[in-house]
Amino acid sequence: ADVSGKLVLYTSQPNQDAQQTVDAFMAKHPGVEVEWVRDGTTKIMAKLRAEFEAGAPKPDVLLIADMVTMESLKAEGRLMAHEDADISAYDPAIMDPGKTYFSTKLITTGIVYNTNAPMKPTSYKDLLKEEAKGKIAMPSPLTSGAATIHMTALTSNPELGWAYYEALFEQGANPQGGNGGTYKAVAGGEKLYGFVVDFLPIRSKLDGAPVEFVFPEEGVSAVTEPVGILSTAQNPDAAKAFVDFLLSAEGQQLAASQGYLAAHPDIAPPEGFPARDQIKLMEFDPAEALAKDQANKLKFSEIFGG
Amino acid sequence: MSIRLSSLCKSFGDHLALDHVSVEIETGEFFVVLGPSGCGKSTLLRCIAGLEAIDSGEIALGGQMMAGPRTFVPPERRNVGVVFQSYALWPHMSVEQNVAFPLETAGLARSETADQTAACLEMVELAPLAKRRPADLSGGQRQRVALARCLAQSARTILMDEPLANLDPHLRSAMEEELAEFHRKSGSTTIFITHDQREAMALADRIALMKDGKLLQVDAPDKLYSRPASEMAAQFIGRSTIVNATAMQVQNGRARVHWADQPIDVACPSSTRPGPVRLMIRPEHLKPADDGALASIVQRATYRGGYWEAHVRIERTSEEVLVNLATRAGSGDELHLFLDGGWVVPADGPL
Amino acid sequence: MSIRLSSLCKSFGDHLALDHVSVEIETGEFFVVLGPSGCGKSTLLRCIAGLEAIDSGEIALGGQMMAGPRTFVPPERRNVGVVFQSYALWPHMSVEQNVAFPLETAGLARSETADQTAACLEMVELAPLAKRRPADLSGGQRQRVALARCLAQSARTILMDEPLANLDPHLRSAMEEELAEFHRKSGSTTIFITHDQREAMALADRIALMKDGKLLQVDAPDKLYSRPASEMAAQFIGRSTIVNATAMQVQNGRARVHWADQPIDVACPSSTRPGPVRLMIRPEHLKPADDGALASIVQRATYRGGYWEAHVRIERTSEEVLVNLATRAGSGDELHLFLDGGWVVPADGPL
Amino acid sequence: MRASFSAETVSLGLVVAGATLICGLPLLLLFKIGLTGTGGFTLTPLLEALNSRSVQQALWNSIESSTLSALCATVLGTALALIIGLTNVRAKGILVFLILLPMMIPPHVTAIAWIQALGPGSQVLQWFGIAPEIGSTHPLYSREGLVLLLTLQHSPLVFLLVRAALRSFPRELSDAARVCGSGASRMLWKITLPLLAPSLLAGFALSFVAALGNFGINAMLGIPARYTTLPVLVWRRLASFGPDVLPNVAVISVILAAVALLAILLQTGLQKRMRTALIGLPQDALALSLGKNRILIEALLWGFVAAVLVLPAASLLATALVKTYGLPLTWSTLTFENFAEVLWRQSVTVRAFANSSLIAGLAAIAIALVSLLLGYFLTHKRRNHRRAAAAAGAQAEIAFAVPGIVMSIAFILAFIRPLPIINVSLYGTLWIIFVAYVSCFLAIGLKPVTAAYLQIDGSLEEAAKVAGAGFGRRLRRIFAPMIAPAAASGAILVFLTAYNEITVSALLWSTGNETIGTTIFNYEDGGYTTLAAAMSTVVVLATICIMLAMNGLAQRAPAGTIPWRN
Ligand SMILES: Nc1ncnc2c1ncn2[C@@H]1O[C@H](COP(=O)(O)OP(=O)(O)OP(=O)(O)O)[C@@H](O)[C@H]1O
Ligand SMILES: Nc1ncnc2c1ncn2[C@@H]1O[C@H](COP(=O)(O)OP(=O)(O)OP(=O)(O)O)[C@@H](O)[C@H]1O
Ligand SMILES: [Mg+2]
Ligand SMILES: [Mg+2]
Repeated sequence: ADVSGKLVLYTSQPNQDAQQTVDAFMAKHPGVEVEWVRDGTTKIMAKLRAEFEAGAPKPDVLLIADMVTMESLKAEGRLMAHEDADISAYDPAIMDPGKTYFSTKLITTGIVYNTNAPMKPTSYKDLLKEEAKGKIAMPSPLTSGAATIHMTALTSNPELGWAYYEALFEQGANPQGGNGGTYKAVAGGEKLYGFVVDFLPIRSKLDGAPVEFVFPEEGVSAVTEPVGILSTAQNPDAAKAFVDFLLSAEGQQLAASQGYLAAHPDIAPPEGFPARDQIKLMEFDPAEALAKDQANKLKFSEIFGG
Repeated sequence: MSIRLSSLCKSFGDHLALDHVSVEIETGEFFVVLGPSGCGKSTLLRCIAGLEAIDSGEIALGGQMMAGPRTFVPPERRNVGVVFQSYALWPHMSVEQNVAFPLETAGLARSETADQTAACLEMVELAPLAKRRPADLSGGQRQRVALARCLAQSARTILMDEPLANLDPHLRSAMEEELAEFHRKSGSTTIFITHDQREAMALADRIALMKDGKLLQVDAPDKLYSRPASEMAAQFIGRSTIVNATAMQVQNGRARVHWADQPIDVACPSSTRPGPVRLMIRPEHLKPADDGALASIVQRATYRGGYWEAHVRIERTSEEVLVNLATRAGSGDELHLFLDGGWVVPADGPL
Repeated sequence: MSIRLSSLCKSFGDHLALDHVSVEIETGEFFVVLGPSGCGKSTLLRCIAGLEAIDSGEIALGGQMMAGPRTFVPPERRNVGVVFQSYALWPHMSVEQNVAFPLETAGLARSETADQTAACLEMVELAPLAKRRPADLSGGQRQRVALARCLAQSARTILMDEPLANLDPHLRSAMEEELAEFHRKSGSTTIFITHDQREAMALADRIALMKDGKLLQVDAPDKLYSRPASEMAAQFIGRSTIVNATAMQVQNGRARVHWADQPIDVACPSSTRPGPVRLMIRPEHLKPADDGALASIVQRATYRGGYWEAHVRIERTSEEVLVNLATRAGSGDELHLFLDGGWVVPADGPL
Repeated sequence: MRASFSAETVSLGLVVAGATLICGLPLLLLFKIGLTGTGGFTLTPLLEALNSRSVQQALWNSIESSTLSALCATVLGTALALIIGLTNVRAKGILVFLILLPMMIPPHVTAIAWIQALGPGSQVLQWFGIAPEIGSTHPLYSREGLVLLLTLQHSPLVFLLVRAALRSFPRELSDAARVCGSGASRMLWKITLPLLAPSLLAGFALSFVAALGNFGINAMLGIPARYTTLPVLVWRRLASFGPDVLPNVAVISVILAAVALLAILLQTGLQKRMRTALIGLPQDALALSLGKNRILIEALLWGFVAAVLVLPAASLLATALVKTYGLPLTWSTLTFENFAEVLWRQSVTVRAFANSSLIAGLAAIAIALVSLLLGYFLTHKRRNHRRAAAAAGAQAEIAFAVPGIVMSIAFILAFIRPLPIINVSLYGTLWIIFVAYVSCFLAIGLKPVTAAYLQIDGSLEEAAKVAGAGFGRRLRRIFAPMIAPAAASGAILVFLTAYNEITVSALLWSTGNETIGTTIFNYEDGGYTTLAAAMSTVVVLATICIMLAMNGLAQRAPAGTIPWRN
């Protein structure tokens, strides 16, 4: 197929990462000119929703944080299947069997703590100890996609369940904003412990920040930064080429070099991460998560208010 | 431009500020309006300028309807110049700019504007202050800027609301002369409000006397002064005393009346009939003389610069009258006066 | 409260608005300031009230230093009442509230405030308009509100800047009487600025004549009128003509002077020496008479209500003088006049 | 009166139509989504929302925090304006400048800075040894904290508005009060403040509506304090990503709009009563002598400036100078890497500066011009003119009250397709952000202008009319110069607000068309807090330079146009 022309990408990757990704892709396909918009998932989705509403969605490709959102777009028929995509090497749990979206990396959520803290947690349950009372920060599932998935994963874990969230509330945990805020609360010492996505503390620790990231015994949840092609794409050929590029070894290597865990199991984790086989992912089914999404958020609101 | 007002009415809330005012002012006339504070003079001007909507009646300038039923020409298209009672100078413009504004608006060339502005400022003796802001001027200076701005416009109709009230008498008479000169040269129709009757007398072709929103009398200055049509007019214009007298004989506009046991020959309107009348006596009608028949006693006297204005009691009638004395007089002094002139005020003035 | 000004100076930029003004005003005096537009009258008042900082000199009220080197008592602690030339009414308050404000500020009881407010409004004939806003008043009505507000304050020192300028003559004389009465009763020291010399003469204990920021002469009204100390004063106060004459003999404040080939007996200052002098002739000094020695021709005459003010040329000297005529005169008319009075103006007035 | 198509009526028509097109139309399209069901127009979603406990709570919180903060901002802003405008404190120009400076820091950055400054990690407080215990709840995470920051953020709005009004205050009105024996405080209460009432009210309304739609502070402090306000609720709804996002958001926006509309109605009602034209010529401002208290007052002023400026600015700088967030600032951790990164390595920074300067500047100018016209009609003698203008004003006000992110959704709805006739699409260009700025911030520029018009003595226009000046000429020669100080204050407020805003452009920017706010936000969002801080620092410095550059313009502009020049 003719891979050329303009490709519009909406992504929630951080700026620098997005730029590198696009640059690498264009180096490979000089005929394609990528026009990209980067923003937080919430804003990207708000923008996209408005464009849907106005009947003129602009992007060809969407590269956003989580599978649940992709699942909902798929359910609305907004995504195009890319039958030729090669996903044989990947864990099927993180790929859509209908081939409408494809995970590109693993951004896990685990525990972060300030190195000045008296206790070093190793399990989610450690946060229920007396030392952590009133000193826990976490992102709110109402604002953060990763936190939603983390909540879904923890509450579907039979050992933790909703009782765990209720216990967190008893501990004075106060879910607020997104991962950035949580990380800053811990790094800045306002709080000592928190749930946060892996790369923030792992990268900053290398720069000397007083934080430590823990992969708890129970495992971590992960958002997988899926990529999908919109059914309204103007340039499906280039879009498919872009997806193929992300799933290729080169694309995966790029993700690792940016400091993320690549979705491809054979790519070595970046500096600061444990070996790939030591990272345990908790069970997660995006379709089910989407179905229970409203109920879960309602339940969460009942516990924490707001 | 001739001005015709027909049955003009204007009220503020339930206060009737103009009450069926009708008058025709001819092109080139200098028309002065006199009247007590709050009688509606400024309102009249504002209606003519188009700054106040009228309730009923009509206003025509130069034969063209300006305001009336279903007609309203906005002020900027009436070509009238106005001196506002409160000056209404633009604080952000210099004196010069204030004066130049109407000229620039009329689209004059820059050099012509500058010339005329300078001429107008010269006329009001403000040329040295041309660059000042209004806020940095004295009260009288501000008033002169307002005057200059109005004159600069060379409108065919000029409305002035007490334009000289805050000037000293010398400047004032200089300005009066300038105004008369300007008026003569430009031929513009001018309506002029003043409280200074001397000024009114000096400048006016005709004077309108206004009270409570109505025009009481419209006449030439000396006529208004010497032949007032009502007691109110007699009292408002100049100083005077009005006494009760009896007309004995009336003939050809002269009447022989009886007052204070004296027969006196005075002017009277043609409508006068023998019988009780009201007689107006101006201070200058009474002259002190050793053989004066009216014995009287000074009640109090006020120095008025060059003469004393005295309230004296006529012994015969116990009435108090006003008289001007050339020499100082104290209360209690005896005087003999004789009456030389007077006017029988029409019985029922158009009140 | 006595007012003492010593060598007061105040300039705006490079314009000297007050130039070493010194004067002592006694407690209870009614002191009128006269002077041409822009001479510094308002500035003087504003300095006394403390609204303008002075450059040098001293101001003392009742013996207490108010402004001077290193002293400045703010206006609110000087206890002076002021009528502003531009009224300065507070637009958000009704007439009543404007007048009541100084009383409330002084901490009077509510009922007393109401009573005094009502009395003051009564005095200026505005009681029916008590609830109106200033914006809804005529010019003269606004001025009266300003007057009432000042009087309500019952300050020991009262400063009035042309408080009657926008009133008709009747209201004006009524207000003059009220003011005189108020002044008599309250015993407050009053400085009063006016352009109306009749008013000044009637009200003043003393009049100060100001020019270019300097006080030219401070004297009792009749003295100022009949014995001006300088040509400028002679010209500014009243109407007059100043002619060249020759003093022949001087004795006891009378001089025999020669003018238009006539020997005349006039008053003169003690400093007069025989020789050329400047002679002031007021219009009332010249009287028309058939046997008058001064043959003259009327140049132009203006009606002034009751009399004509004429510029006449004395044939002998070709000088133009002012004269009041009781009868109408036209330009070119011949007249015979005789001179009865006059004043030799001091050679070098303190200019 | 004759109804004619005079220049005046045509201008009125144009300005109302323009306001409707850029404020009303996008809002209408948005509201339509919330208020249409399967069977057309319906109020059911609105009623449902109003019945929901979370909406009720957020509505109440919004009204409560906006009212409280607007009150405090009015008091604070007015007090500052009065002290600087009427007394003999020294260095007024610098003080004005410093009081305005906090406006230049994006609100969410201010919030972050304050959180840092008063939190356990505060460098400043640690130096003094009074930092809160590590891990303890932050004192700003409370209703009071939220109100405090909103107050600080919005008091410059009131300050500028009142200061502009003070400039046209005729001196003699104060003089008259003082000779009546009233001291400074009585004069303030009885004369100055009542006569400034239209401006105070405008200031209150402006800060109320600004607080109502503020996102940065409401989110940064409100969320951790569990004090949810309507803008945060909107954000939450957006974060659910599902297909019913827009209807939900639209419904909440309708509620916000209703609150704003109510506030406007109240304001116009009150303002009509308070209208008092100030007759008289403005003269040199009063300089009440503070006597011995001057030192004290000056100390308080400088203390205040230090607190609201130095504290957040210092922690901003401290963050910008370390390698990664959380490190203490010491000689060994000090680095200029972040500055080098944002200034030299990231091309987006320079682009963002250029873009923001351009469109914020243009928007400020456009708004000043529109306000000049609209303000004239809002205070017109004829009621029909006033009504028509009020309709335009209300739309602008609602556009300001609705959170910026919602406005940007509305703008996508309205402008994603090419414009009819000229067939140019604004979407994806810088110009859509410009139009959005004009729409969202018109209310800010309009407020001081309207208040100034209310004070102008009507005879000044009458004098121009009789001088033969038509509408355009009166506007240009009489009103424009007299309104200039107020219009300039408004324009400066607009510029500062637009220069740093993050929400309006949030969904409208695109590559090559970044704004400063979005760039900072993206750094922040991507976890590059130190870069965000560096960029904010640069923004503040750049704005200072721009403001100083305005001094150069001051010579040619009417007096008082540049607020920090006397
Ligand atoms: N703020 C100012 N800046 C510059 N000059 C000023 C200022 N205020 C007044 N002046 C000038 O000072 C002089 C005195 O002004 P002042 O107001 O005292 O005059 P005045 O005697 O009251 O005159 P008027 O009778 O016209 O009111 C005037 O020439 C005026 O132009
Ligand atoms: N806006 C208004 N609302 C109510 N009454 C008003 C208004 N304007 C003027 N008036 C009243 O109308 C009457 C006429 O006012 P106008 O200004 O015409 O008087 P004037 O003859 O000019 O008086 P002055 O000589 O005092 O200036 C006055 O009694 C005044 O109180
Ligand atoms: Mg009037
Ligand atoms: Mg004066």
